[in-house]
Amino acid sequence: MVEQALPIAMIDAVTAAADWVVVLPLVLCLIGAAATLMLRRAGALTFVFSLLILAGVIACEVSLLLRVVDAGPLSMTMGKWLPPFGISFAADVFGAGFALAAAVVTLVVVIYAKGERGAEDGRDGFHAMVLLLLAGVTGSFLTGDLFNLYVWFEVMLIASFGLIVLGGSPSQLDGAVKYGFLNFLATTLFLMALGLLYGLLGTLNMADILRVAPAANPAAMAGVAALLLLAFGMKAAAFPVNAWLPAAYHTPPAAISALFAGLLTKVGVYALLRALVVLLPASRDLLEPVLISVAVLTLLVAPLGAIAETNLRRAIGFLVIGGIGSVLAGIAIPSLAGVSGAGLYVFHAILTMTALYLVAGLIERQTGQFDTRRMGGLYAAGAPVSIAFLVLILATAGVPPFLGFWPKLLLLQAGLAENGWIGGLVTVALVVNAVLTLIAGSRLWAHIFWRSAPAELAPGQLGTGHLLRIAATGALVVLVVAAGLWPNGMFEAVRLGAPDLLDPARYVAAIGLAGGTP
Amino acid sequence: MNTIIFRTIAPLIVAIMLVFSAYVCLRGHNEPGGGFIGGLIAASAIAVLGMASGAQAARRALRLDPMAIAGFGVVIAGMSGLLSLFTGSPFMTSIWLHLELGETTVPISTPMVFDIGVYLVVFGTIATIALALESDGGDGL
Amino acid sequence: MTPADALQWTTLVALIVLGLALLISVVRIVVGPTLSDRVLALDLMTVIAMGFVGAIALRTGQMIYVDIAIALALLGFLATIALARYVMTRAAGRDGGAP
Amino acid sequence: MAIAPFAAAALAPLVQRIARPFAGWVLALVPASLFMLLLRLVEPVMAGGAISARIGWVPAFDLDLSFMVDGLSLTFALTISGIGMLIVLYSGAYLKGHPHLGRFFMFLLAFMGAMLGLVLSDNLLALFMFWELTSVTSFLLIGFDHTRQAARRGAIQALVITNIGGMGLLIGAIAVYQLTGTWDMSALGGEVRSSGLYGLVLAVFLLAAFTKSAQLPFHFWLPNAMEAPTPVSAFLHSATMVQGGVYLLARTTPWLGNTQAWTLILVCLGGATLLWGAIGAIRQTDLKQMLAQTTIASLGLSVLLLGLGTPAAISAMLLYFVAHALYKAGLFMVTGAVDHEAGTRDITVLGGLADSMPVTFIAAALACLAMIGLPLTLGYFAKEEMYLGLLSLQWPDIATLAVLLVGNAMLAGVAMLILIRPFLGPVLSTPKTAHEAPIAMLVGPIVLGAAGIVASVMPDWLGLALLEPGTLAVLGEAISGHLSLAVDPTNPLLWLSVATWALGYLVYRQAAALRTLSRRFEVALGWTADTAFDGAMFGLIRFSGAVTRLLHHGLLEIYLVTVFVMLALALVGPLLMLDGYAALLPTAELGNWSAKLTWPDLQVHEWGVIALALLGLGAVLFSANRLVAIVALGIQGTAVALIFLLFGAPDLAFTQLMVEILSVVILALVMTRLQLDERDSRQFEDLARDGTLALVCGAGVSLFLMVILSGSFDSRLSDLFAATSVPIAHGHNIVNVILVDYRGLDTLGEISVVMGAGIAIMALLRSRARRTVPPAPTPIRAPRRGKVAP
Amino acid sequence: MDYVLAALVGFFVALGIYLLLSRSVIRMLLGLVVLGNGVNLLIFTAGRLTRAAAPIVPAGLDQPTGPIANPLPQALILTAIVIGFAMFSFLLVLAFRAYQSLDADNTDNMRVAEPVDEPHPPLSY
Amino acid sequence: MNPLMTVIVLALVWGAISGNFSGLNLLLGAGIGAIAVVLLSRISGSGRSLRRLRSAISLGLLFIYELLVSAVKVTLVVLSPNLRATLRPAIVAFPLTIKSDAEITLLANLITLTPGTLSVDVSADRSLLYVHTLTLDTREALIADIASGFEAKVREVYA
Amino acid sequence: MMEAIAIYTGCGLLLVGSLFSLVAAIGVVRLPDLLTRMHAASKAGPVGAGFVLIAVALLSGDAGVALRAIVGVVFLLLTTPVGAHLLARASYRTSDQLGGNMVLDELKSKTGQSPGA
Ligand code: NA
Ligand code: NA
Repeated sequence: MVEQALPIAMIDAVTAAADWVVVLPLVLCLIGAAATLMLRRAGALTFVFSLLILAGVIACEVSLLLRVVDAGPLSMTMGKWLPPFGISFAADVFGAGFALAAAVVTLVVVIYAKGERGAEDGRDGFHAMVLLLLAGVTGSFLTGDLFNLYVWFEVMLIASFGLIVLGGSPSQLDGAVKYGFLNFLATTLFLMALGLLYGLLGTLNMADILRVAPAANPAAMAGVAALLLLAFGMKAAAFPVNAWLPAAYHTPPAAISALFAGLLTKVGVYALLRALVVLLPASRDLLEPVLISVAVLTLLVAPLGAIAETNLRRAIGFLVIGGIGSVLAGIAIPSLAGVSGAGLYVFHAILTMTALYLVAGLIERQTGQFDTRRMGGLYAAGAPVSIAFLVLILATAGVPPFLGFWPKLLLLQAGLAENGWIGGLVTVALVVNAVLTLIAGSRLWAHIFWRSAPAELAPGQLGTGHLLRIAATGALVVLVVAAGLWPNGMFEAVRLGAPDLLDPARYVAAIGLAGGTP
Repeated sequence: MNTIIFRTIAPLIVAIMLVFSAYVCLRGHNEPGGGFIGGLIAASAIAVLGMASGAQAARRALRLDPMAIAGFGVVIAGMSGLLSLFTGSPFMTSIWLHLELGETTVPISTPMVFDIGVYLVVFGTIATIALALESDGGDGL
Repeated sequence: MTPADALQWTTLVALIVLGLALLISVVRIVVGPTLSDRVLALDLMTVIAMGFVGAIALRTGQMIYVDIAIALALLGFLATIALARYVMTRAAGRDGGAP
Repeated sequence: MAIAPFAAAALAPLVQRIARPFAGWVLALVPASLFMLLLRLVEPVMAGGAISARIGWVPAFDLDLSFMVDGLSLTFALTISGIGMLIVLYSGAYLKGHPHLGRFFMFLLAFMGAMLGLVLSDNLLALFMFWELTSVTSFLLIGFDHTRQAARRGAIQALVITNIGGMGLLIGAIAVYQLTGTWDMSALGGEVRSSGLYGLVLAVFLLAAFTKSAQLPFHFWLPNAMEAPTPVSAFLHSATMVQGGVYLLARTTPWLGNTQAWTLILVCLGGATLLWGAIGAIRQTDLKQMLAQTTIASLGLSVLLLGLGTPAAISAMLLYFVAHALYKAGLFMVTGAVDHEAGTRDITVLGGLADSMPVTFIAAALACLAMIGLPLTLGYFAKEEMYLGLLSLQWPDIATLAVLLVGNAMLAGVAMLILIRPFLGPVLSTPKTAHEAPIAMLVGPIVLGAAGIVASVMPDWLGLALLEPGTLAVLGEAISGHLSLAVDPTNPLLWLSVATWALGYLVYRQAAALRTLSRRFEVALGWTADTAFDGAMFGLIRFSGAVTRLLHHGLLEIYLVTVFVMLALALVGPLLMLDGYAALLPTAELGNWSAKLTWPDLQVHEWGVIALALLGLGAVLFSANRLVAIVALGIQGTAVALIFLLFGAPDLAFTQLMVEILSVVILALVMTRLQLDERDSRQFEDLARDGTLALVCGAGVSLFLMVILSGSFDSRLSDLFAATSVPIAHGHNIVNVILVDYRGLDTLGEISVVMGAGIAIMALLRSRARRTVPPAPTPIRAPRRGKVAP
Repeated sequence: MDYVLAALVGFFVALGIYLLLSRSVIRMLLGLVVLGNGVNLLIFTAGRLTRAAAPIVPAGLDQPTGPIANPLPQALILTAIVIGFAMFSFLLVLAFRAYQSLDADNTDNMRVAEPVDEPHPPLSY
Repeated sequence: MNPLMTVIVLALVWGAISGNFSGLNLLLGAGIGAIAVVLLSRISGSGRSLRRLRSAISLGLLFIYELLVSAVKVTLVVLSPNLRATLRPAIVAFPLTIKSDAEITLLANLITLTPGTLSVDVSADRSLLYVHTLTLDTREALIADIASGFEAKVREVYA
Repeated sequence: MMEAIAIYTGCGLLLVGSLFSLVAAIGVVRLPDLLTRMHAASKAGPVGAGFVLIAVALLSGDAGVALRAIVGVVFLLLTTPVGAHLLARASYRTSDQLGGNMVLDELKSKTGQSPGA
C-alpha cells in the first residue's frame, strides 16, 4: 500500500470521552431541535423534552467551563483530522462562559414562553427553533473555524427568522422583512470576506490564520478586516448599520424578543472581538480610527433612541444597541482591561437584556399596551415587576452594585489608561452613554410605573400562566443581582480568559496545528 | 394543471425521479452527487406529484409528515457523528464496515449514513415547502 | 488528424455552437413578448445546457457528468410546468377569478 | 455594620405587614442599635486611633470592602444613625396608614445603609457604590408620592444630576487608582496632587461633590426634591445625603485638597451658593421650600469652609455640620407636623400655632435659635469658629468674612421668619384645625433640639470628641479644644455675631420687601437653572426624537443604502489607503504593462458562457416586470453552473442547476398567488444613486479579488485532501468527502439551516392557515389598510 | 482568465446591490440571489481557477493522476449554495406573506413595525 | 401498470443508471423502486399494462424515425428564407378512438415529438385531441395520418 | 480501427446534435408565434441534446455511462412533451392573440364551452 507516502493527516491520540463536552452542547441542541420537530404533535411532551435537552446542555457547559478554567482552552477537531484539515472546536473561558449563559437564558425563556403561550403546544415548531437558535449560538461561541462560524451564524439566523414570524401579525411580518434582508445580507458579506480571506491565506482555521496572517498582504488583510467589521457590525447592530434591530425586536412575542436580545447581537459582537482582536490584530490597529468612531457613535446615538421611543420594547432595543457600543469600546481599546470589560459586558448583556425583555413582556401583558404613553399605575399594582424593572434598568445603566457596573468599570479603566484623545473620547462616550441610559430608563420607569394608570386601563391582569412567567423572570433577575453582588467568580474567569484574547498562544496550543505552533 | 396527459405520466416520472435520487445520493461519495442533490431531486418529484395530483394527494402518498422526515434526517446525521464517541475519537470520525455479501463487498459507513441524513432533510424540507405553497397557505402543517 | 485531435476539435466546435445556441435563446427570453415565450426559451436553454454538459463531458473525458445531464432531463421540465401553472392561474385571476 | 440596614430594608415590608401600627418603633431599633454601636467607638477614636476593617469582596479584581472609622466618619455616622432612628419613628406616624409604608421603610433603611457605607468606606470604589446607592434610594424616596408629576420630576432631576456627579466620582476613583495602585484612601499621600492628572481628578471629584451637595450651578435639584415626604426631606435633603458632597470634600482634603485651585473654586462657589441659597430662602413662603433653600446655603457655607481649609475653618465645618443636621432635621420634622396638622406650610397663612401646638413650638424654637446661632446652641460655636480664622485683615479674608456674615445674617433672618410667622402672632384659620401632633412626630424634633443644647453646654467634650478627631482626620493634625461657654465682650468674634443677629433682624423685618425684590430679579432674569434643566431635558427628548426619526424611519431601502455605502468604503478604503492596488500595477523591476495586459487565456466557448452570464444579468436588469426578471434569472444561474462545469466543479454545477430550477419553481408557485407586474419605477436621482453605489461596490469587489489573485496561493489543505481522500476517507469524490467527512460539521450545520428554513416557512404559512394570533396585546396603531400609493 | 472572472464577479455584485435597492421585495430577493451567485463565484475564483480535472479520483486509483481543481472552495460553495437556497425560500415566502398581510410589496409601504405617524416622545416626567 | 411490473421496471432503470446489473444491485434497485411504488400507491394509477412487447418495440422504432424526420422538417422550416410562405399553422381537432388515460397520454406525447405537430389540449369528454400543426396541408390528411400511424400503434401496444 | 470509427461517428453525432440545438434556438427566435416556436423547441431541442448524449454513449467506452446516457435520452423524451403540452395548453387558454395567424383553429370555438378539463 501507499500508506507510507501519505502525509500525516490524522490525530494520533485517543480522544477522552470527557473532551466531548466541547461539542456535545451543540450536538445535543441540534439533535434536540430535530427530535422536538418530530415530536411536535405530541403536546406538552415537546416542552418537557426541550427542558431535558437544555438541562443536558447546561450540564455539559458547566463541566466544560470548569475544565477550561482549570486546565486552559479545550479543543476537539472533528473527524480526527489534524487541524487545520478538520474543523476545530475550541473553548476558552469566554466562549464557554457565554455558551453557558446563553443556555441558561434559553432555559429561562422556554419556561417563560410556556406561560406566555399557554395552551399553544409545540406544533408551530417553537421548541425546535429555540433549540436550533441555541445550537447556532453555541456553535458560534465555540467554533475554531471561520467558515464553520458562518454556518452557525446561518443556523442562528434561520432559527431567528422562524421565531420572529411566529404568530404572523402584520407588524411581525414587516419587522421580519427588514430583519431578514439586512441580516441575510450581513452573512452574505461575511461570506464574501471569507472568500477573500481564503484566497489570501488558503486556510480557514482560526489558529492557522493566526499563524499565516502576519505574512499576508497588509492592505488586503485590512480590507478583509474591514469587511468583517461591517458584517459582524451588522450582526451586532453597531451604528450605523443597526437599523434592523429596532425595526424588528419589538414585533414578536416577548419571550422571543428576549431570546433575541440576549443572544443574537452578542454573538455578532463576540465574533467581532475574536476576528479583530485575536485573529487580525495588525489589521485592527489599522482600522482603529474606524472602530473608535463606530464605538463612540453607537454609544452616543443608541440611548437617544431609547429616550425617543414610546414603544416599550423598541426603546429597550435601543438600550441593547447602546450596550453593543460598550463592547465595541473594548474592541477599540484592546488592552487587558478593555477586552476584559468587553467580555464581561457580553456576559452581563446576555443575562440582563433577556431579563429586561421578559419584564417588558410582563408589563405589556399587565397593561395590555405596547405604548408607554398609555401605560401607568404599575407601581401601585405590584412590587415584583417594578423592582425587577428598576434593577434591570440600573444594571443596564451600569449603576453599582448591579451587574452592568463591573464591565463599565473595566471599560472606563481601559479608557482612562489609554493615552491621548482615543482614551478620552471613549471615556466620555461611555459616561454620556451611562447618563443618557439612566435618563431613558428613569423616564420609562416614571411613565410605566409611577404615573397613574390612564382611565381606560385596568392593570393587574397577568393572564393565565403568569406564575411560570414571573418565576422565570424572577430567577433571571435574581441571577443578575447575585452576579452583581458577588462578581468575584466573573472577575476570576475574566482574569483567566482575557489574556487568551490578547495572546492566543494557549488557544493555538490547545488546537494543536499540524506542523506545530507558530 | 389538471390534464389527463400530465396526471397520467406524472407517477411514472415521479417514480423514476425517486429512483434516480437514491442513485445520486448513494453515488455521491465517489461521483458527482450526494445527499443534497439526491434530496433535491426527490423533493422535486414530490413537487411534480403535487402539481399533477394536488397537494393533498401528495401528502397522503407521503404518509409521514415531511418535516418529521427532515427532523429524522438531522437526527441520524447527528447520531452518525456521535458513534465515534465509542471509538475514542472526536465527533464525526468516520467508521467503516465492509460487509461481505456473497462475492461483493458492501461498504457501510457513518459518512454514508450522514449523507442519507442530508438526503432526508433536504427531501423533507423542500417537500414541505413545495406542498405548502401548492395548497394555498399551509393547511395540514 | 488523430481521433483524439478530432475529438478535441469537434468538442470545441460543438461547445461554440451550443454556446451560440444558448445566447440566441436568450434573445427570446429578453424579447418575449409573452411570458410563455420566455418560459419556452428558458426550457430550451435547459435542454441546450444538457447538450453543453454532454459536450464538456466528452471534452474533459469526465464521463460522470452524464448524471448531470440526466438530472437536467428529469428536472428541467419542472420549471416549465411551474411557470405554465403560473400562466394559467394568473389568467384566471385576470378574468376575475380568485388570484 | 453597613449590611444591617440593608437586611432590615429587605425585611421592612414584612415587618410593616406584621407590626402594622408599631412598625416604626420596631424598625427604629435598627438605627438605634447602630447608633449605640457607633457610640462605643467614640472612645477609641478620641484616643487618636482610626479603626479599620477589611472584608474581601472581589479578590480577583483586587477589591476589598475596607472600612475606616475616624473622627470625620464617626461624626457623620453618628449623625446619620441617630437622626435616622428619629426619622424612622417620625415616619411611622407621618405616613400612618399609607398603603406603601412598607416600601417607604425599605427605601429609607436602604438609604441609611448606603449613607453609612458611604461615610465608613475607606475604599474609593466602595464609596462610589454607596454614593450611587444613595442616589437611587433618594430617587425612590423623592418619587414616593409618585402620582404627581412634580414628584416624578424632582426624582428624575435628582437622579440625573447626582448620577452625572457619580460618573465624575467614578472617573476620579479610577484615575486615582491608576495613579497610585490602590483604592484605599487611607493609603494615599501626595501622589495625586503632584501628578499631571491632578486637574482632571480635581475637576471630577468637585463635580461629584457639587452635584451631590447642590452647589451652584447644580443646586436646583434640591428644592425640587422637596416633593418627597417630609421625613425624607429631613433626613436625606438636609442632614445626610446632601452632606455626602461635603463629606467627600472633607475626606479627600488630605490628598486632593488645599491647593490653590481647590481653595479658589471651593471658596468662590461655596460663597456664591451660600448667598444664592439665602436669597432663595427669603423668596419663598412655603416652609419646606424655605428650609430647602437654607440647606443649599448651608451646604455652600460648608463648602466654603472646606475651601478655606484652615484648622479653624475645618473645626467650624465640623461643628456646623452637627449643628445644621440637628436643627435642620428638627425644623423639617416641625414643618411636617405643621403641614400634617394644619394642612398648609405657607407662612403667610399660618399664625399663632404656638397655642394649639405648644410642644411643636418648643421644638421649633430650639432649632431656630440654633440656626440663628444664639449662645448655648451649637450654631453659636460654629459661627464663632467660622469667623475665627478670618481676622487677618487681608482683603481675601475680609471679603470671605463679609460673605459669611451676610449669609449667616440672612439665614438668621429666615430662622426668625420660620419661628415667628407660623407660631406667634394672631391665630389664622388653616385648612385643618391645628392641634398637637402625635408623640412619634414630636420625639424627633425635641430630642434633636435638646441634643443641641446638651452638646453646647459641654464645649470641652465637644472639642475632645468632635473637633480633635475630626480635624485629625481632615488635616492630619488635631486641633485642641478651645471652645468656651464664656461670653467675652472684648472678643471681636462676639461683635461679629451681634452684627450677624442685627443684620438678620433687619432681614426679618424687611422680608416682604426683599421677597418682592428677589422675585422681581428672578422674573427679570427669566431663567433659572431649574427651567434650564427642563429646557435641557425636553431639548434632549426632542433631539432624540429627531435623531431617531432621522435614523430609524422604517425605509428598508435607506437602511440598505447605508449598508452599501459602508460596504463600498470597506472594499475600497483600506486598499486605497494602504496602497493595496500597487499589486495590480506594473512594477519597475518586474514586468511591465504588456505582462499584465495579456489577452485573457479563454477559449471561445468560455467567452460564450461569460457572455451568457452578462446577458443574463442584463436581462434581469432590463426586464419589464418581476416575472420576466424571474425567468431571466434562470439565464445567469445556468451560466454560473456552466462556469463551474468549465473549471472543474461538476458537483457545483449540478447543485447550482438543481437549485436554480427549484428556485424558479418556488418563485412561480409563490407568484401564482401574487398580483404583481409593475415595472422597476425608480426616479432618476434614485437610479443614479443606486447605480453609482452598485458600480462602486462591484468594482471594489473585482479589484479586491484581483489584488488577491495577484498573490500566491497556499493550497496545503486541498493537497492533503487530494492525497488522503481515497486511502483514508474511502471516497473518490473529494468534494463530497470534504462535505461528509473533513468538514462534515459544516454540512451538519447546513442541513440544520435547511431544516430550520422548513420550520420557519411552516410557521409563516401556519399563521395564515390558523388565523390565530397568540394572545398578545393588540398594537395601538392599527396597521395601515390598503395599498398606499408611493 | 482569473481576472475575467474577477471582473464578472463585480458585475454580479453590482447587479445584486442594484436590485436590492429597488424597494420591490421580489426584485430585492432576486438581488440576493444574484449577489449570492456573485459571492460564490468570488470564492470559486479566490481558490484559483484551473481547467484541470474535476476533483474526483478515478476509480481504482488512490490519488488523482494529474492536477485537479481545488476541491475545498467547491465544498464551501456547495454549503453556501444550500444555505442561500434555504434563506431564499424563507424570504420568498415571507415576502408572499408580507404581501398578503400588509398589502404591499413595496418596502416603502411596509410601515407597521416602524409607523410613519410615529408619536413624538412625551415632554413630561 | 401493476405494482410488480413497475418495481421490476424501476429496478431495471436502477441497473441502467448505476451501470451495474449484478443481482445484488438489482435487488437494491428493486427495494428503492418498491419504496417509490409504495409512495405512489395512493395516487390512483388506473391504466392497462403493456401487453405486447413487439408492438411496443415497433412503436418505438416508428417513433424514433418520426422524431428524426420531425427534427429535420422543423429545421427546414426554421431555416427557410421565406418563413411566412412556408408556415401554415393550424389547430386541428383529432377525434380520439382510444379512451384510456395511458393511451391518450402516450399518443399526445408522441404527437408532440413528431413532425409538425404538437398536442395542445384534450377535450373534457376525451373525444378530441387538439393538435397544432406547423404546415397544414388539409385537416383530413393530418387526421388520417395520425390515426393510421401512432394511434393504431398505441392501440396495438395496449390492446 | 473500430475505436477510431466509433470516435469519428461520435464526433459526427456531436456536431449534428449541437447544430440541431442551434436550429432550435434559431427557430425559437425566428418563428412568428408561440405555438410555432414550440415546434422548434420541443423537437429540434431534444433531438439535439439526444444526439449529444448518444455521442457521449458512443465515446465513453464504459457500458455503464453509455447506458446512463441512453437513459438520459429516454428521460428527456419522457418529460419534454409534457412540459410543452402544459405550456401550450396554458398559453392557449389564457392568451387572445395566439390564434392570430392560424389558417384553421378548431379549438377556439370549443374553449368557450369547456373551460376546465
Ligand atoms: Na456531492
Ligand atoms: Na451538502
